[in-house]
Amino acid sequence: MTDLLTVTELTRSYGSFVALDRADLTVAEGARHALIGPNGAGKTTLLNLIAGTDLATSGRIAFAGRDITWQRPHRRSRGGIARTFQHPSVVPVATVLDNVLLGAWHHHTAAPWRRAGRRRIADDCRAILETVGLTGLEHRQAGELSHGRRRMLDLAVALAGRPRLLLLDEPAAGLTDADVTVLLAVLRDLSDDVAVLLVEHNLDVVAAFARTVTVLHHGRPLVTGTPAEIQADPAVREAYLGRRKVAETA
Amino acid sequence: MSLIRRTRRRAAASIVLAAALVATAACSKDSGSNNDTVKLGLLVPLSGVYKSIGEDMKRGFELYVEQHNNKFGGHKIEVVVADEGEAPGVSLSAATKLVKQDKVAAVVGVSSGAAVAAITPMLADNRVPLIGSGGRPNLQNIDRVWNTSWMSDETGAAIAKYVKDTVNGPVGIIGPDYQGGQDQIRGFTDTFVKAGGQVANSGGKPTFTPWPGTTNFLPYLSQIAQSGAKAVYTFYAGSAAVDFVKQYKQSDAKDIPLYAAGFLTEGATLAAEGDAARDIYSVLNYAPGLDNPANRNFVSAYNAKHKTQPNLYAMCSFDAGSVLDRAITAIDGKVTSEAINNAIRGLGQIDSPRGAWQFGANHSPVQKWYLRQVRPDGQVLSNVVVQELATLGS
Amino acid sequence: MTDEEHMAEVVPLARPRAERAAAADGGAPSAPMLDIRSLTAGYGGGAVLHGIDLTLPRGGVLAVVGPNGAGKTTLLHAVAGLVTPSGGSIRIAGTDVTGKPPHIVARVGTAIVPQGRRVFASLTVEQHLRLAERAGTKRRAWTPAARAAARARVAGPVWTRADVVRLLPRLGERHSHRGGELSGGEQQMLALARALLLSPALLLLDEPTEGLAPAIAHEIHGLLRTLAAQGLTVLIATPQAALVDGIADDAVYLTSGRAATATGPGTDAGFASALTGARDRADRHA
Amino acid sequence: MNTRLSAVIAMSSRYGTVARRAALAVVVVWLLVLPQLVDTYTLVLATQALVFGLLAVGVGVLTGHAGLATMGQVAPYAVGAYTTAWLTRHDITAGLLQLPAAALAGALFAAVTGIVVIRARGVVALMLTLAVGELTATAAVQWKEFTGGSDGVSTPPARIFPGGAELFDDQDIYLYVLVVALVVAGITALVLRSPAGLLLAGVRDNEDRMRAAGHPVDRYLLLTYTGAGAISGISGALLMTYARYVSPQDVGFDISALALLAVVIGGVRSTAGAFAGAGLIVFTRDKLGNWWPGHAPLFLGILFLIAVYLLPNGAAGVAQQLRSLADRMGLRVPGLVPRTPAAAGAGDGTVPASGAPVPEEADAR
Amino acid sequence: MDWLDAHLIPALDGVAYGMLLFVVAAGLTLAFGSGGVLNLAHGTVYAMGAYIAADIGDGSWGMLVLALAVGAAAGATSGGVLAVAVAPVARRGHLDQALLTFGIALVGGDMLVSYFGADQRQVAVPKALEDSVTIAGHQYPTYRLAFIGVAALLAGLGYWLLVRSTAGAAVRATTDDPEMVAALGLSPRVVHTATLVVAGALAGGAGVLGAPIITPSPETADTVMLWSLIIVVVGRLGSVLGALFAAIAVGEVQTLGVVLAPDLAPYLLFGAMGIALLVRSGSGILPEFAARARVLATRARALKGGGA
Repeated sequence: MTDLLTVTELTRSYGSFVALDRADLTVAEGARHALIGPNGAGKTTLLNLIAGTDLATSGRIAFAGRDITWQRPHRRSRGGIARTFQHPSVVPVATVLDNVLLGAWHHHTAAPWRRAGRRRIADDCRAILETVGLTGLEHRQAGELSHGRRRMLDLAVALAGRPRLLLLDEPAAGLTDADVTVLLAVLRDLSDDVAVLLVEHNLDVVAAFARTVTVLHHGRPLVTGTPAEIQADPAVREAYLGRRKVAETA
Repeated sequence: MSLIRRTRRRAAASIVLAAALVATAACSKDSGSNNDTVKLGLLVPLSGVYKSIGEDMKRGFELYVEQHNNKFGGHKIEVVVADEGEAPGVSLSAATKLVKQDKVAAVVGVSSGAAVAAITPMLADNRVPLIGSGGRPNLQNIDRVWNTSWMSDETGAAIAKYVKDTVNGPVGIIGPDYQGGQDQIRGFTDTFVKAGGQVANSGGKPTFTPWPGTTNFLPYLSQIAQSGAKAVYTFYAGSAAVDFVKQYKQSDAKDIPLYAAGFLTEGATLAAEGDAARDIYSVLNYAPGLDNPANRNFVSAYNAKHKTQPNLYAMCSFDAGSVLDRAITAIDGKVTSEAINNAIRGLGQIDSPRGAWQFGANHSPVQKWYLRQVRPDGQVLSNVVVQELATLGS
Repeated sequence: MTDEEHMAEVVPLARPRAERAAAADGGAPSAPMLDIRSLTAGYGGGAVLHGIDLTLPRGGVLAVVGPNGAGKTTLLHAVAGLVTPSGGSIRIAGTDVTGKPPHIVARVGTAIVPQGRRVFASLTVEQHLRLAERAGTKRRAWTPAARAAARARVAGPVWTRADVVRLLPRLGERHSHRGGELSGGEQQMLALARALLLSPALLLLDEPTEGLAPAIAHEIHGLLRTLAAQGLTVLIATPQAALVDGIADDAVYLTSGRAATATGPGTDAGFASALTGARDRADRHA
Repeated sequence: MNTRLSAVIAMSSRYGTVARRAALAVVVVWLLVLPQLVDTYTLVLATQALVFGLLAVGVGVLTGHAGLATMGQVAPYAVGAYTTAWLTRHDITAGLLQLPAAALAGALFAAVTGIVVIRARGVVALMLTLAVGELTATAAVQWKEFTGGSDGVSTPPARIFPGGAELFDDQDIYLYVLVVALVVAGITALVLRSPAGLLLAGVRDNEDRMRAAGHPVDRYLLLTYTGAGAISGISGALLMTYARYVSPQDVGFDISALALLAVVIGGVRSTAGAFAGAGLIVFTRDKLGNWWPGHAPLFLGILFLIAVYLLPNGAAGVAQQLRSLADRMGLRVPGLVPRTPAAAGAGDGTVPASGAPVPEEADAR
Repeated sequence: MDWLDAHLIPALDGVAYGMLLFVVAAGLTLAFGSGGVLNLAHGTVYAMGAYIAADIGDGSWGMLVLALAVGAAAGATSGGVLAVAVAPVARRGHLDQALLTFGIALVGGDMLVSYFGADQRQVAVPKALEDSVTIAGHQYPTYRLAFIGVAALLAGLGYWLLVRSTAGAAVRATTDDPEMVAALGLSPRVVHTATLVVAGALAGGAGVLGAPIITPSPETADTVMLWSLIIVVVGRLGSVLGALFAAIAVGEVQTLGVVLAPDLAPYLLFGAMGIALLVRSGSGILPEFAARARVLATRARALKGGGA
């Protein structure tokens, strides 16, 4: 497998606070890659830098062989990087279908400015809505949706961008068990052309989905490996499961 | 929030909107005016920066009308007051109201030159004459524009020769950067230089301060003091004049004699400046202390009514009343805008508190200018006439 | 544990568990410290909590356990008055505080250590402590509601600035630093100190060790154990029961804001390692 | 409702639109016959209100739809007015030539200044636009050859067509201004209802999401700012048509402030509301203000207070309130009832309650 | 040396003028920056204080103190009125607040002019402060010099109150996180009202002290409002030191600036403000230009590398 995304020595500091500290990371084509680590480890910062929502202090990001470190977010999106947000991010005044339409706007072969083109895009958007289980809510306003449904809509918008790399920021946070099952099903059904980089606290989801796990700690990747390797790694247990150690020794 | 309150709020909101609509609809077509009565529109600033000047103008004009029992040449006079506001656009709207709704025969007043520029095309379209008692800009068409006041460049021109002769050395010149201010300063500078005077400012050109908005003159005054000026000539009016005069007396320039267009120390401005204005020389076409019967009568009547001395703004508006009175009296037949305009054209000398004057070719007064100095006059400071300077106008 | 011995030594307020009930006096003596009945609450019209019943006796330490999004924070916010319940009732020591604004609830005797600490970024540590102490001891009641709250106040152990600095010496070291300049652990200590200075009878803790380095989490953990031992009534929200091991004597599981199942003490003993458990369940999925 | 694009796609029956169109038609007819109903001065005021309303439309597009509150929309307005004055004085008096020229000048001006303005948000954007407006007015004072300086510039009357009759009569001017204003406002409303409105709503409500979905947000905003500049430029051209005079003081920041307040009064996302707000302001200042000369500011102040307390959603909200009142009283007219309560709020000029983000259970940091 | 001599007075005056502007803007800094209320009636409260100074002041120290007390009290009252008026629209955002406070400003301004008259007023100053003093061979108004002292005192006091005192801590905490302040048992609304009352007192007091320099007239309110807004926004909302620096910068721009660049004088104030906003705005144009410059630099480097 070739590398789709290569992050080299990436640093992001806010004043004296270093959120990400010379981090290296590679994501392979079609990867199912999870980023875990305690809060403040720099997971979301890394995701924001890859998506272009935030700009790095130093370092380099290469995507599909091109340097995108300073590329603007909409360019990266058109290059094939889609993302969801930690807080499900939708356009509240627009309808559910319109939200997905906005996601597909620059990624669909049909012309969105023509009525016929829009109709074709809308058909595809409906299909995406069906996969995330939002069928029947197309004409509801996104702002009216429950938290869980907004999360699924956020995912649908990202999928509508036909990404080669999908960045998911805690997609399971705040979801009910039933929602998580749907989410896992959607993620499993993703084509192998799509690489997924997942930030997640819910280890059930990570264990069920990821083939590669990177543990981030204090802004640096600690170790990368399969879920089993990660679990066995003593350094990981110290850093990430340290809280449990407290409980055991108490 | 309770349901009742919400409903009441909504109801109130709808009532407001409905009322607005009804009010618009209620502005139905009006009927014609009474033939015996002549309506005159008085357009002066009653809000904003120039409100103080506007009140002086209003008092002057109304004093004339009252003194003549609301009758000019046997015709009953009805004065409709409108607010000139600050922006010329607002003045235009108010003037339009006077012409189109109140159907006035003539418009009187208007303090700002820009406002005159804004309203004269509309007045010309409707053939309504303007008897201006304030600023006067450059106009292409003055067929129906008459000014009882002054041309902006005359003020400075009247004193320039005197300053040249009196002051032994270069003179610093400073004024506000708007058209009226530039005209005032240009009037002085041109005549002064022509008479062989030397401008002290660096580059030999007068200093213009940003307008509006300049309230701090110290840096400019410091510069003028540095330039080695033996005297300063300036034009400011209103609150800028107050700031200028007070700061002048506290600056490096405080010992340099100050000459000015009379607006610097006129009316309420002088009262606000207090002692700082003492000894300032100024040039104007009027001073309340002028010794002539018309002025004695004017000053005492004004003083009795308003407990203060009249100033040039009040005097010019008083004269506007005088002009209209004479014109309407001279009309033989129906008093129309056209007739008033024609009658004004035929007026000769007008007896006035400033001394007799008459309209020149550019429809503004051919009049005397006086040198005045701020000196104590009893308890208060007043502009005391020192000498006559020149008669200007064409 | 030397840590704990150290705490027990320097904190004079520590008392045996048996004295808890006696320590928490005031209010209606028979009423439980916290009594929640069929509580419904949420944000922007959407409900997060659906009919929660919960009782916390005086001196009790109750853990609210549940995954992210289960409604733990909403529950704590509802008790503190930061969220207005859409249904049900909340009583603190017999006083009905349902729908009361947060400053009134605080005056009745509650303090919250919120999720994410929420220290004031522009205030120094010293100002935090001064402000909290002033708010805790020198509060004046201007309004009838405030006077009523003062009458209903349940007294907790009284804390002074000196006490909290003795308990959390690191705050003394950093007293001139702004809240925004502190590390996560220090912020957590500051948030705890800020709450304690209100001398509350009921302390609400929302994921107090979240996102902290293990050593710091350990330290916080020790502190909480000390406080619990002193007889403070505590409601503590946590994603995993293991994290409140040795602190809570009771736990409630919250999922999707719907079912709150009370469990007996000692449930944490059977709590498996987080990752192993997750893997087991994942294996069953596959 | 203008963002409900999918509804357009679905081609569902739109009773609401029918009712709206009917109401709109009534208003347009009323405006067309207004010269027969009112006296000349009121007609002049109505002309003034239409021009000011069109300026407010430009402000509304930026404030309500793009989320950029602006205090500088007088700048392209001034550019449009001075361009028109320049054309008129160079014997290009035909309105049909002046309007596109003024629109182009306003748009060009906005495109240049927009590069700076569209990066800022909130109060900073407000102050930056204020700076743009004030600097433009200052330039108008200084650049005398083009602007006539502080005394302003007067022009002869315009014509509609090259070689046509001069626009002289107040009725003719009113009708000309009315038609232009309606056309421009209509085009604006259509654009905002088109997919472009949806894109703008997305930018306004969730910039990051739009960027992440591949939308060049800055370009959208610059385009909108330019479009608003064109609208304001046209408004400036119309100012020259009826006033035939402009001075730097007529394009000062108080006009900007009034235009912004007209939009707030009318409902920030309603094109018709912008006109309603502008009309209320002109009516209050120049009609009510004449009852007590010199106290127009007092009347305006009272209007603003009334508007804040009684029209929480602007004048456009009143129509909606009437609808829901009718709803509550059982007067259910199919076409008058919005399909969902929230949908009605979103499209009709409601400002969403600010500062009330929905906190998530998941950790907020 | 000559140059220095020529620019000494403008430079000093810039500081003095900046201090004056700081005092004038202090009330708005507090109301807007810490109280969250975009108070467009701020200038009107200043004008009220200035008129009170003109009315009460008679050139004696006692009357000056009395005027200060009355002005501050009147300002405080208007701050309380403002707090009550704003409460119903508190959640509706800045635009509605602007509409409301602008309405109040218009009504208040009309009432002020109706009551005090439209004439410029003379403001009597105690004899000792009336004239000018000589500094390095230049004349400088004594009152302004004294004002620098008072303003420095006020800046120090304000800094202490807002940054050091517990009450100030409560105000800043309320700006940071009103919910957590409420959780401490303090009503954010009480803090908010108190903030506006103090802000009003500051504005009224500034009017009394500033009256001899910015004379009360119908335009005073607008001028003061605009300046204050510029200073508060440029100085970052609510920061006392930021407002002080912004005020001195504006002061220097209007004194030293007009001397150094007389041709640009009319553009200086707003031009400088625009540039300041661009420079300090985090989301502004500069970070993006920096990023683009970096892209270009990277490409240039790549090209060079390819060529070598």
